Amino acid sequence: MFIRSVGSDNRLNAFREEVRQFCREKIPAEIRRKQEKSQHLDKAEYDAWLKLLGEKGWLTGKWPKEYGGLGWEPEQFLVFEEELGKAGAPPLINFGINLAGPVIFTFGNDEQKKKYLADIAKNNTWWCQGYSEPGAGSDLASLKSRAVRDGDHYVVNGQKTWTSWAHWADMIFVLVRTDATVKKQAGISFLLIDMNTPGITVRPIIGITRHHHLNEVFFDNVRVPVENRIGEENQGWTYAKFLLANERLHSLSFAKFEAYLAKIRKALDVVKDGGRPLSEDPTYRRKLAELDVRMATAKALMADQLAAARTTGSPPMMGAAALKLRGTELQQSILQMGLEVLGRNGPVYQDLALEQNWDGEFVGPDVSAGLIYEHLYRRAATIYSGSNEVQRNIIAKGALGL
Amino acid sequence: MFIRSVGSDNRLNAFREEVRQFCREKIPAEIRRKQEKSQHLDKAEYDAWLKLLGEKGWLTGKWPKEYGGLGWEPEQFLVFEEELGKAGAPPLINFGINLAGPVIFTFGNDEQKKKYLADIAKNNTWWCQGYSEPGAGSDLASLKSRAVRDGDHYVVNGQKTWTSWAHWADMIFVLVRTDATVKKQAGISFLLIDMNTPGITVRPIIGITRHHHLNEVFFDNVRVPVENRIGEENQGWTYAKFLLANERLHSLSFAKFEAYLAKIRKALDVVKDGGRPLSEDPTYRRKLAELDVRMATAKALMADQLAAARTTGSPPMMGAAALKLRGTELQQSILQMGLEVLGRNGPVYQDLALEQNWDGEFVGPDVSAGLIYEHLYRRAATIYSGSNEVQRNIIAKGALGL
Amino acid sequence: MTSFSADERQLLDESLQNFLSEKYGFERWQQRSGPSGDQYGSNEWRQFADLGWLGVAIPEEFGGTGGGLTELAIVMAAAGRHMVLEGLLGTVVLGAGAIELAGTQAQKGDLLPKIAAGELRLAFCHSEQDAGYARDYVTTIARPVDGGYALEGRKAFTLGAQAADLLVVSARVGAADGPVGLFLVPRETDGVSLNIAPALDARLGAEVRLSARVPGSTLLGRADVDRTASIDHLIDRAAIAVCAEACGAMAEATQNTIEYLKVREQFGQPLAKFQVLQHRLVDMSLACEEARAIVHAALEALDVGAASAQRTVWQAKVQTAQSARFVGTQSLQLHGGIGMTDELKAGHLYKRLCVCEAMFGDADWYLKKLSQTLPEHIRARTQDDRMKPPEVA
Amino acid sequence: MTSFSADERQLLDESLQNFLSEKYGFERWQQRSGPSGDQYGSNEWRQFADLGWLGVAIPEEFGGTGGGLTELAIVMAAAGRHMVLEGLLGTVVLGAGAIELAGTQAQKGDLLPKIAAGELRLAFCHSEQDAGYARDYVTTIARPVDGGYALEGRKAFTLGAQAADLLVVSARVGAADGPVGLFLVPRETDGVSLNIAPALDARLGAEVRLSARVPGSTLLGRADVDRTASIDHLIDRAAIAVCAEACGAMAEATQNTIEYLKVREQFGQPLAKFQVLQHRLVDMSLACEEARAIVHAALEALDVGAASAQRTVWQAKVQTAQSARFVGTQSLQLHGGIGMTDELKAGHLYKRLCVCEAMFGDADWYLKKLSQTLPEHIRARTQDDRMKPPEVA
Repeated sequence: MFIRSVGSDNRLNAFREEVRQFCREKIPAEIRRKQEKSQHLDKAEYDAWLKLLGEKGWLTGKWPKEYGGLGWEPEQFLVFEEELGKAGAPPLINFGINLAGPVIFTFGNDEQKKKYLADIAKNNTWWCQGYSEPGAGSDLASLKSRAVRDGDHYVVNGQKTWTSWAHWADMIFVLVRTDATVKKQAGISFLLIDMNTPGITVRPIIGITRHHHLNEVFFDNVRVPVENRIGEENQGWTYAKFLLANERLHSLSFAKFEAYLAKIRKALDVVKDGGRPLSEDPTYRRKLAELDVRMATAKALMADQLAAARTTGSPPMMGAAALKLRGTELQQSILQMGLEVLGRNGPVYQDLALEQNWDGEFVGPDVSAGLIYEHLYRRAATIYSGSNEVQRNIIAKGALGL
Repeated sequence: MFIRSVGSDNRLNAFREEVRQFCREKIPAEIRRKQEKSQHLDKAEYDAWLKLLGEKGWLTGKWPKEYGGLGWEPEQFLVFEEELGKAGAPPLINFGINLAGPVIFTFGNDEQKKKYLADIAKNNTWWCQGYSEPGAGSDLASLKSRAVRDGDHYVVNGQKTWTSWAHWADMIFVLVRTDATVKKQAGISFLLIDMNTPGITVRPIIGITRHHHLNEVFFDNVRVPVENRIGEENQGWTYAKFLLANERLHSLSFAKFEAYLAKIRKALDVVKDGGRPLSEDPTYRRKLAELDVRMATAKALMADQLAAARTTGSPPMMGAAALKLRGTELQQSILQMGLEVLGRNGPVYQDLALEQNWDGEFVGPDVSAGLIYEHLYRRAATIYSGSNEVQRNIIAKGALGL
Repeated sequence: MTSFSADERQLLDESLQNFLSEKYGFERWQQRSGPSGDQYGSNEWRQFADLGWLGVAIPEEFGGTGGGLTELAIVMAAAGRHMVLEGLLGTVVLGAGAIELAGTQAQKGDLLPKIAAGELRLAFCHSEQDAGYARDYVTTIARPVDGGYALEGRKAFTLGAQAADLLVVSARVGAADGPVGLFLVPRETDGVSLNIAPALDARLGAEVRLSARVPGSTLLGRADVDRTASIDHLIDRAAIAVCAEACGAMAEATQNTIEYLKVREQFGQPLAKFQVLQHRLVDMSLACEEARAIVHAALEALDVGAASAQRTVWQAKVQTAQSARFVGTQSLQLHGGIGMTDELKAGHLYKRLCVCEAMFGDADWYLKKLSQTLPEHIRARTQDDRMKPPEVA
Repeated sequence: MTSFSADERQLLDESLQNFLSEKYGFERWQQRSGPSGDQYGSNEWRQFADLGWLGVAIPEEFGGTGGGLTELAIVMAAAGRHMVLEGLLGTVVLGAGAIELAGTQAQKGDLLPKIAAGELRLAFCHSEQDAGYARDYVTTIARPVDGGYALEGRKAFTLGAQAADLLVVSARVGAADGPVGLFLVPRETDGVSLNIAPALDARLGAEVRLSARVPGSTLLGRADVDRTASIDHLIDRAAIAVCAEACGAMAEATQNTIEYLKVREQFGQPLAKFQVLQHRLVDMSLACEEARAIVHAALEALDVGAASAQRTVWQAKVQTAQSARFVGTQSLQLHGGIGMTDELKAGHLYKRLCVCEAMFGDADWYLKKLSQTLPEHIRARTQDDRMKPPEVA
């Protein structure tokens, strides 16, 4: 205990300043304005910003240099993300840079690396994730979508769901069953599919946020070249688990949490009870203090993970599952506090205020709709990327040997 | 929902006043003094008081009139217990009046009723409970103590544990295995054993309170007359379950909770931070308010149960298990607050102050040792009478059909 | 008021459950619940009236059946279970309640029968932007002018205000320190403007701005009587009515979740077979029972006018808020992804439970009130409490 | 102070674990831990000194090995895991710390080597009955008298005071509003009386009453320097040392519980196979990891003198208290009845964790301090925080 140092050094200060300046200069005013109002961006707006980051190489800063990355240590990525968050930049979109990309450069062949990686790094292609199915939630391996070999193609049939941004995506990576006669994990393959292939239908899902960014994706005799398969046939579960671990790690974004807290603090000054702002009420100061402690603890856990990975090269005991658990619990607690503060203002949720060109009048603080949107959307945080119940199963089995 | 009235009527006010007056006049001064200091009573002191209650018939007020009881409704017992608690009377001892007695008058034969009931009602015999075994905790039915028939006797061998007051008891009721060849619940019998029978050894267990009231009880070829068996051979599990439900119901004593809170309130006035009493600190007022809500809710749940039992004759959905769960959780929360308040005073625990003739000097408030004793002892409240995990299993299966 | 017998309550409850299960199905609910949907269904409202629900707590002399708050709560619980969109609270609890507490005999005789008959819908526009949950913060002013009053002020977001015939508006009569009066202002009055917005649960409401002249007859009762205490009492009643609604919604959410977990299979067996989820369902069920029990205690305390009634209401609101949050969040969690869409009841129940948690004061707010009334209690208890009558909790 | 390398720390930790597992077994612990037992084992203390633990944070020039608080924490964590009875905190963290912060060179040269050598045991008698956790509440007075001071006052219960050679006593010099000085008072001084009592965890301590004359040389450093800030800093260090001890105790409690559940069978299988208990064990393990991580962050912040250090200490104490409570109670719960006896480590660890939770301030107390320093933070953040340097958490 307390043996390895976890202290962060200061060598990243210059980089931090560089990112800060870049954001100050390069985030388009219109995007900044929308971000401050929590308004949804359209694809062109995302692209405009992400391509700027792509030009700097920052989009894939964490990738190894041989695949066009900058070989950042995890700490550097954290600084990068933190500064983006503080500057009000649009969020990074994980699917290409953190999910598809690393699978491709780790398990893909040279052709695939050549074909896909550069476009991810430059934000020329949008990816989406074909993992979940209606019948297979946290029990991902029980998926039913199937791919049958037909010459140098696979013919894919089935359905994926909870697919973020499928309606904008150029490519999708999917898990499909290529052998139904073996143990469920053993008959899965990992395919990359062009979203323009005939037979693919995207159907929107309206969330409890009343907003559309999730979709169902239907595959009806979709022909996929065999060369689009990652690695070996029926070995897809190996690549899938690798990707899931990355996904879990990236579910914890402190920058996002800080942004929530900043909005809550703003609301505390504006929302009143009996004419006095809530920021004067010790109850809320205490809640902020409690969140402050949990945030500090989560950051310490993260620092600890990074230190362990740095010195031993292997992930520490509890691993990504622990961060996923505590991170999402904290996220929901922050957003719960947001709802509590705004509740005094009437249970208003002006979801249309998050659409561009809205010209209505706010009821209560202008941060309200954005915070409530996040509150509702992040109720899923303890469900997606493997429910927190499943994470506890993973730790019980993997780390505690139960 | 909200269909049956749960309002309590006022017809018990006269009875309440009678109990109050009785306590005022009859509790010996020495006992009152010790109770206020939370000092342990000796057997003679318990007996002196319990016999007084026995003379009034109150000890077994809830028993049916035909067995020497007064036929009280549950509400009347609650009033009785509440007033005893407020008056600082010694606690009732369950084993005879609420556990052994009802089993005997429900399942025993006429001989047994004649032989045992009156002595319980008059507090002439102390009973203790031979249920738990070292290898069988919440999985009670897996008990190993066995009784082998030998003419008109059973020969009992085995070990019981967590036996409160075994060192004072005249009688013990035990569950023993009389058939090891069948399903574990099917081979159990229920015996009444005189503690003076040769072959019984009582060995003290020192709890984390550093106090002795629990024991191990060893049976070494103990000969028990067959006439001491309740009901049928191998049907003991039926009687055991009946008794357990009674035990669960009696685990919730609001009078006890009120007494804890009174002591905590006293401590809040005495314990200080930076020279100011803690009772001025909103944090503690808030904690009291939270406990106030939980207490009101638990009382409402109890009233609800009683109303349901009164009108339908059958126990309501969640039943005794729900009260056991919430009651013990609340009990521990109250006692946790007690420890928090006293913590500021240094982590002192003058356990010897609970013994009579202690003439030391208190460090901190005089309620301290008693509250800490209860804090430690009641950590077991969520374990005994079937752990709270087991209660949840019971509700899941019984009430929710899972 | 007289209360119904248990049999009469049972009949009322059955009529509610029968009608709402048959005529108020989820598909139709989905169509109606959108911002342009017919949320405050005129047909439904008339049927509610025909079934006697709207007049259940209105005295018989004014066309009702003379029940108490407990009967209203039976209606609200059914409304919660079936996610009734119509503004029962604003009309039946607050609106009718305001008229009964503050109105003249003539006003009661004129208006209460119309409410019972489903001909009049009201919204209670009392709270103001800076009031939060405080009940005595009124800055809207009603200045006497020729033949009436000039109302100036702004009322916070109120559910159902956009569809109400009459807005019950509180205002200080005469000056900023004048007595608080209650005015019945027709929504369509000149100088009354609404900023209509959806609530979290998609039901509509509005902020109301007033810069209007209204006739003297719009004032409930006499001009020189301060209605602050009546408003306090009314909001207690509304708070417990919301608790009753939440109890219905929680019971439904829990039952839905249990049923879903019994059929949803993962890892080769129904989710309901996993012990962790079983215990969660037990805790959800317990949370429902706890809220139901204490709300019931508060209802009876209010109906008999017990001295402890207000305190019990506060306790009930705290417990209900805590139960609602636990049940709501866990219901979503256990449904998994599918619960996060607008296609299941789970999400809608969650959002309604959030609204119920907040309306008329959340757990923190009532805990603060409870804690502020504790000190005397503490002092009292540390003296010889054997001399005192027992507390009624 | 310089810090050890990771390898040196590893060696220190191994020497601790090896010695304590071998020489400090539970049976012997049980004999020694009673009120008449040899809690402050002289043999053990000497061996601790020989192994270099007592001087680990004492500068090399004074006979130590010059480590920092992190090295002390490694010792404390091992002490927590093995339930070391001896008063490391009072001597090594607070006693030596007070001398180092406030003593003259001569005092340091005289006393620190003795501490490192195990020849001197101290207890930090600063808190008073009415102080609670407040660190600046001192009413004990040291009036200058011929050749020394007359100490008058009463110090609250302090663990280990009954066995200390010297009591470090804080007192206001001269008058009730004088500067706070620290005095090294031999326990055996005339006019120093102890009310010895056991703590929750059976370790002994004492309230100390002072009505004594002490020579001027007992004052640490100069008479006109107020030591309030030093005491504040010392208590921060002690608080985090207690956290480190709690981390060790928690890890041990969790590991014991896991092992017990793997062998204890009920309902036909090991308890560790029940999903509810598995998840509980996961949450216990997570609670341990969380406390360990933030305590580690606080240790490093203190060792490098970071501006954020004090705030991080407070955060760490809150988290540790919460983790300790969860781990402690759940460890008892999952052990079942057997954990409720004095025959298993579980109960002793629970009680020690309760003590650690309370010592030098519990979660509520630090949350209050944290919340009182938030308002500026809020204001600062609601302005343009892009202009400000990033916060260090």
